[in-house]
Amino acid sequence: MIRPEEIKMSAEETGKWGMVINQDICTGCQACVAACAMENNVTFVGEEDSGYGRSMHWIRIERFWEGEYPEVKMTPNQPMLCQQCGSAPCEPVCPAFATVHSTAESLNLQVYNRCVGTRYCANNCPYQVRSFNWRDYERPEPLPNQFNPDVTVRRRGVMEKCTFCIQRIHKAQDKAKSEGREVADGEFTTACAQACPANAIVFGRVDNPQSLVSQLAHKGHGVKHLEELGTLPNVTYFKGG
Amino acid sequence: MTEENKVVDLLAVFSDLEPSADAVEQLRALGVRDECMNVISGVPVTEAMLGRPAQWTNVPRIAMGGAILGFAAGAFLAFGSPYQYPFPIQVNTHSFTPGPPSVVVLFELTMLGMLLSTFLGVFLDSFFPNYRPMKYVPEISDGKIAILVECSHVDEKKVTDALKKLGAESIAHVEAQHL
Amino acid sequence: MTEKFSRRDFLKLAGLGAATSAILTGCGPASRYVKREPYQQMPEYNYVGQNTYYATTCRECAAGCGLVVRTYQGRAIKTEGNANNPLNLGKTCARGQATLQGLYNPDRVQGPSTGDWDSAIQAVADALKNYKPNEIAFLMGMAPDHLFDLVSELASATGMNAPVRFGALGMFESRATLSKAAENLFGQAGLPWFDINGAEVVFSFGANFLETWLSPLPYTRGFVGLREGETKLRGAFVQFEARMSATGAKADHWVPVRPGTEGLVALAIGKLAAEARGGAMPRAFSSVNPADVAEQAGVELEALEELAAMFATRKVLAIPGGAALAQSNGLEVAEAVLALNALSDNFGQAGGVYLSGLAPMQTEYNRPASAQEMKSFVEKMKSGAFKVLFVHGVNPVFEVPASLGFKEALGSVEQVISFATFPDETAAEAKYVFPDHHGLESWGYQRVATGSDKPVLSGAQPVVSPYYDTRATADVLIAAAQLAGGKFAEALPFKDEVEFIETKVSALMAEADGSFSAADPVTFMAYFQQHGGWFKNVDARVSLDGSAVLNNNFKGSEAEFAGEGEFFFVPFVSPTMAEAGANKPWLQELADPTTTVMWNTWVEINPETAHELGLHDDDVVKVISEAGEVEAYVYLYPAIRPDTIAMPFGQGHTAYGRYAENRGANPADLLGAHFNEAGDITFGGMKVKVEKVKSAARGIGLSRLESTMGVYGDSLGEEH
Amino acid sequence: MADHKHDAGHAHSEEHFREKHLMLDPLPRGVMNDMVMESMTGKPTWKFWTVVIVLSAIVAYGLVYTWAKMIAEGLGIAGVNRPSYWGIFLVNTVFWIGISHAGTFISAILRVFKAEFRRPFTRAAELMTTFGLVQAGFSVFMHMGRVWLSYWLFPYPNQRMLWPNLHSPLTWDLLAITTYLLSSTMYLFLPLIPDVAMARDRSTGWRKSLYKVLALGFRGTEGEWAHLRNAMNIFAFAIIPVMFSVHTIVSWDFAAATRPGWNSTIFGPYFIVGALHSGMGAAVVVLAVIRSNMKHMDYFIRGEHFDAIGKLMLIISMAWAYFFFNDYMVQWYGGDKWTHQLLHFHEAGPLGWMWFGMLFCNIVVPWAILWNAKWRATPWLVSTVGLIINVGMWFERYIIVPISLTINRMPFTWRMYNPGAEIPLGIGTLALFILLYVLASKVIPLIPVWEVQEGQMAHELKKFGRETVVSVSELE
Amino acid sequence: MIKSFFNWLKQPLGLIAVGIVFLALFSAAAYGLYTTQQAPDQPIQFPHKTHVAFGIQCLYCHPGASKGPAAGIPSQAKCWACHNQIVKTRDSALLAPLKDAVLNGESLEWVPVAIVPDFVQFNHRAHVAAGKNCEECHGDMTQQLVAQNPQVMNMGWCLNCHIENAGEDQAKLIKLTDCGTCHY
Repeated sequence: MIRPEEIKMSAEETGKWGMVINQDICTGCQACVAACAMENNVTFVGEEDSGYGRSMHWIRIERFWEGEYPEVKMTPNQPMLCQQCGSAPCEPVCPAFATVHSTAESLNLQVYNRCVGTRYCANNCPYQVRSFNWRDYERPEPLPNQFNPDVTVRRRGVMEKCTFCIQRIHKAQDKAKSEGREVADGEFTTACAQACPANAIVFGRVDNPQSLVSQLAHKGHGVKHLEELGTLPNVTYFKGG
Repeated sequence: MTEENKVVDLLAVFSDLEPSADAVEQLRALGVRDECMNVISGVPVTEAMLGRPAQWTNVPRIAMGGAILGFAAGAFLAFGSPYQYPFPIQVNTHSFTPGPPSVVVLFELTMLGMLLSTFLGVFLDSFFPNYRPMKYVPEISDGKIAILVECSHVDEKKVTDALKKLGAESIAHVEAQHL
Repeated sequence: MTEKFSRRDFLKLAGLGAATSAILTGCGPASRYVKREPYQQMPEYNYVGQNTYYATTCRECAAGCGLVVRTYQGRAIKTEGNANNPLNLGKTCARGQATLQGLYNPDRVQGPSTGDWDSAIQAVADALKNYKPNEIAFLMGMAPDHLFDLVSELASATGMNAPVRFGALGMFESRATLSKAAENLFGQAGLPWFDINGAEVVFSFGANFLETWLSPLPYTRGFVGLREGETKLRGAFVQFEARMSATGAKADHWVPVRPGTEGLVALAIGKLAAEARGGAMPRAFSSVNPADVAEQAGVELEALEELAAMFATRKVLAIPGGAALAQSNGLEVAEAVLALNALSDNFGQAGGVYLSGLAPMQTEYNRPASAQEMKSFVEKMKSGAFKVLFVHGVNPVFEVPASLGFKEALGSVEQVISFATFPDETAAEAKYVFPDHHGLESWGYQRVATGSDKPVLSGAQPVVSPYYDTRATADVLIAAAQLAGGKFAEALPFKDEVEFIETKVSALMAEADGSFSAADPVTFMAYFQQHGGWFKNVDARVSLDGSAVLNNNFKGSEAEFAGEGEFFFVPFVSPTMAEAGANKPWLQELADPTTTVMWNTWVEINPETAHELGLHDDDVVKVISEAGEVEAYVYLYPAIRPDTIAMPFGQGHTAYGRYAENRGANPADLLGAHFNEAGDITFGGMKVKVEKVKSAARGIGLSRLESTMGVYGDSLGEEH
Repeated sequence: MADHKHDAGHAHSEEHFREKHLMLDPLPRGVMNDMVMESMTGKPTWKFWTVVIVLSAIVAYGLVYTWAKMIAEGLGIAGVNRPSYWGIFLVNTVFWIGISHAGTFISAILRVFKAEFRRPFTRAAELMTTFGLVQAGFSVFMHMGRVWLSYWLFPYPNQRMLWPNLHSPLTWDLLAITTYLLSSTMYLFLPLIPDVAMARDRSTGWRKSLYKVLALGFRGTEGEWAHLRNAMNIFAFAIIPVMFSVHTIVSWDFAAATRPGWNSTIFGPYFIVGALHSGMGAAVVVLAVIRSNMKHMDYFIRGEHFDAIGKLMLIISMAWAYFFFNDYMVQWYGGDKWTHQLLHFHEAGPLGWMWFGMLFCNIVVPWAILWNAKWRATPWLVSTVGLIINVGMWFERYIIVPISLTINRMPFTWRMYNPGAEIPLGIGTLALFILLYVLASKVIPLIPVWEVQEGQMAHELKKFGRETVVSVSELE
Repeated sequence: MIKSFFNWLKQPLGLIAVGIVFLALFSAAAYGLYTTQQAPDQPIQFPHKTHVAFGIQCLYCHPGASKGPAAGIPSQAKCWACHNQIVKTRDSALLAPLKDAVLNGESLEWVPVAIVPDFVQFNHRAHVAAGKNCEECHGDMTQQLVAQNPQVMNMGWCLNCHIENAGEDQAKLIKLTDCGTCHY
């Protein structure tokens, strides 16, 4: 049996996996969004539902406007995805333990099996990055041939969100273990980071000060969104400019 | 069954509180013990009104027992169940047995246990549900007060006379019947 | 690697498709009801549960990015960039990611329209044989190159018309103008190559190089270098354009110049910068008066002076592109902007302008047909000079502006044979449709026209066996040529497409500095496939001599506009969908980078203008030009000139599968047949009218990812 | 009547008291029994059947069909979206739980404080509690994405070795609502036993069988009464904290969240007062409907009762206004920009009329009407006020749930909420509530005869000098 | 009318009828549940027992088990390669579906036997690498004809084994009982 007193609360740690996003060089090209959808079997929902706030993007690129024409300026593109909070507001409110903290990987997990669809977690997510399967969205044959077998295909009534490509984490760990070594920094990355033409997204171990992501994160002037809520997010943003 | 042991088994129906109370007194004077009398009424006539000894009821004790059981169930849920997991289910940075939520759980289950057992207590104490034949006349629910005398020591005639004198509307042997 | 898999080979793994099945709710695991089918012929290397990765080339546009496709049990699962390809260095754009939704699109052409391939090949052979060679024309897309080479060989050997290539992307990039400007200024045609990475400051005159322009991935990389270069300060970026593009959105300064005045602005900045520098005023700037230009362009003179000061003191790279070139004076704009680089001494050095080097197997730069050349092609069709038209890799009915009359001209061609993979508008008009494989099922190669400093030949190989009864067009042509016999058979003496490619590629073995070498052609081909192509480890960029460009005399003419309307019209290629993405549902559901609109076409109007016209978000308007009219929803776009409206190109299909059909509008329908001196269509030179058709109705309108409340403050009420 | 007016300052005649006070207008028990029985067993009129059929049709379409469709197709047919993940479902849940508070308030709190006017309508209010909770349960289960797995929310040992998450306010909700539903059903049933026994004694046929089973063999012996009285005392005291806990926990569903506008410490009492507000409003509507549609009910339910409830409504309305302002003031003063945005959106957003409507219905209307003793004693007027208060309280919940959900800390996701299947489902629950009530009125004695009789025993007129006053003896 | 029906129901005959209806409904429900727990028929009654008796190793036909998530089913070519050479089986009626499938280039539609619940990721490789033998989960194939699932493969079953394997090693236990190990 687990002895709870031996489990360190992740809040005391730095977290394990993290991301650095450089908004200054993000061009808003949506490659990350497409890559995420392809990797994680994220469904498309069609014009009507996507226009009604029901799109399933696990990562979305936000942008606002500053000033008035002709001095108008678009704010730096801000890819918004699950921040994998160390102290996540979504977790305690789920009555079924469908969204819990992974002690092993320091990630927010969404356990689809266990989800009964109360959507409380999504209400309580300050980043609004959770998407709910409002329907069984149709993916006509042969589109399902493309499904990634490493990732579950969700159906109606369950919540889903970015997993930091946990299937890739497992795969890399599995491979490293079979070769009797540790996972090397940069050995694998998430789908969004892999696709990003600008390398604006960098993923890796934040608890390893040698990793690229830690070094970038400590370069200074990085912000973590809504940190003041005590969520301990694991994604650092650089606005730049 | 001897003559002396002949059971007096009467149901006297009164239309008012005052004569019933008198009747209880009279009966007691005739040697009918309190245990042998029972007052049946359609409105809650208290024992004090009739000069009857207070009824013993287990309901509060059962309720207390239920509350303890409920508390125990709540304690199990709040402090036991998190340790039932073979795996560490951590949410947010909450501890496994967080304080305030445990208070809520304890409270709700205590109240649930108490109220359920109170309800149950009425059933236990009153032998509900009871669909066997019973001595009863429907007029009782019309507001009459009936005194049921089941006694083996007193003369039936004396009792009947006394009750009649006090204004009983009817005095009769009542066969137990399905209500 | 030439195993022939049949379609049955696909192993349909448990549960994935049927997990979505609604019927099974709550009745135990969905996977219970799924059948498993094994491989017919499982290759030994393909253990179940093992992923196999194939390097190939992306065919979503003609840039030639390398892909590595993960396949699992015979199905393509995920595309990633090929890190070995010097063009994209392991990265992909959204379209490259979504190419799988093309491969497994539910609306592909599933087989030859004649029913079987024997009769299809017979039909092609008949078409080749029964007409005079000069009555046969090929219209091809900008990819793939191997098929173009094959057809070119066939054409030159038999006297057929040389294949003509066209693509809407090329049209919207005004490639002919860029090439012509290079030729005029430097005496050498070709695509200019801008080293943004090494620049200190970038002045882009309409070039949307972060979206679809020429080769967006290397330019994005360049942009990162500009901003994040380790050895220098963060580079500045100024964009001159009437409508803020996704590229312009990343600029430090966005200068909304009036359409058609970009060249003047460039010259004025040049003049002011030269003044600030002191010394002799170059001849090139003599004709402009900055104060007049500022007024014509609708910008403050002070702003121009500030920019010029930047120009005078720092190393500035000036890039012409986009709608700036698609004006009646587009060629001069291109020349003026390119010439501006001479001020910063940008020619032939890092951070400057080069000419893209020739790709392997290329002896001279050949560009796709300009719109004007398409017009003469169409006229030949109309006149009956072409009796047979083969169409491959392009959807001209959709992509060629309607005013050029391609669709009508199709009626004058006796036999139109389409090799379309998808049931597009052209295929719908064709007599025969003999579907080619999807790009991921195909062999081939693609020359990288621009974007890499190295000469790159990206190689393509099938990553999965064809899903439908399709056949490689090269194979069809080879078979048909054999069947037609005579000089046709002689022209294509190949067993099949693969042999043709081997022949071509193995010629590279002799080249020095190759990315790999091999002793024999078989090994070389194997490496070629394994590496996803071949490149030469040399800097092939052509250094230009810009010493004399400022001595040119620029007229400083203003653009002329066609049509009566009150608005300038800026059509732009949808950055997420481009010309052929509309049938991929996930590309439809990607939010446009600037407007975040999904699944539809919109008209961008400045909020002030809209207010004057009584227009609101999601009103339907009719945009009327001299060439036609289209209807679309209004998007109040804060970053567009009040006298300009803009529309994205990519939607408005009447065919092309369920996700594209009858969705949005095609702004190419509004383009009149006007051309600049280089022959490119002046898509930026239209004037249009806007008429309100109906008001926004509740629940109907553009599907946006953004919140109009949060971003624009709609429905939030007046501020305290 | 004119005479009475004339005599207003002087001693009232006994008739006046009899007319005014049920408790001073005793009828023989048998007569009263007959009246109650007659009101219940009277042959159903065509009006009754029409109501039942229409309501059944609405329930069949709105609740059964729409819900089945929603289970089969997913919540997409409703209007919930990002960011309004909860819509009218939760509005209705809170609304129905609020309604359910009236019964407990009337029969427990008023019982504890020996407010004699409660006697004739405790049962009617208790029925509202139970049926209202049923609707609340429906509403909350409806909104679940995979309702067929809702049993996972209950604690029971299982092979997954999982228990529900006791950190979640929704789990507390489930525990609290379950507790409350069970307790209020029991509390409805206990005082019903003597009345059912009465009905058993004077009915035949299927009714006889039904009442026989329900009466459990109750005769009215001293012991039975004593146990019952004891149990009811325990219930009356214990159910009050349960009731408070239920709506407090419901308020924590919102207040415990990290959202602007929700994270408020005053939400607990604010919700409770709101619940009583709507509950009393609903109770008075139900009473007026019963009074005008059922035989003899004008004997049991009189102006004095409307007057008393009206007073309560007025006080509760004031309390509600106090809590509302308290919440508003603190949120407004706090200075968080998102909260400011939210408050502004409440008032000036597209549904600002709802915010003002809420204030009008919840404060202006009751204050304007209920201060007048004579108006207060006018059933139709008070019940209209009750109806308006319910509309206002529904608005309040709508403002708290979907409208407040619209504004969060990610402005890129703000979006309006347009209800879809929630509307038929909501109307379905309302219809089911009415239908259950209508059907129950045919089988359950709506008037607790024995309590009325008990009360009438305790009341008498007493003379102090020239003044005749009502005097109550404390029997218990 | 309705009343007479109810009266009839009170008769012994009526009570029997009610009983029968209830029994039928209950059986139908039970059968429905039962069928969800039973594997449908396989296209070929594949006798594992016989093959194992010949000394064929599990990994010969299911090589994926040691390589990745799915153990896989052998290609028909693999089956036919052997059976084609054995006279007895070449023309056996029992193997006719295989022969037809191979000759016509069609697929046999096998039905999954050992399945985990939806939304669960299972990796054979990790389990084989941890030293688990096939029969520990799939039962003793030397005793089985058509493969049967020896147990309900549910979460409790997985967890019991995981906990047992972790033993006193807390880090391993945390890893093996983490929700994210199987659910993603």
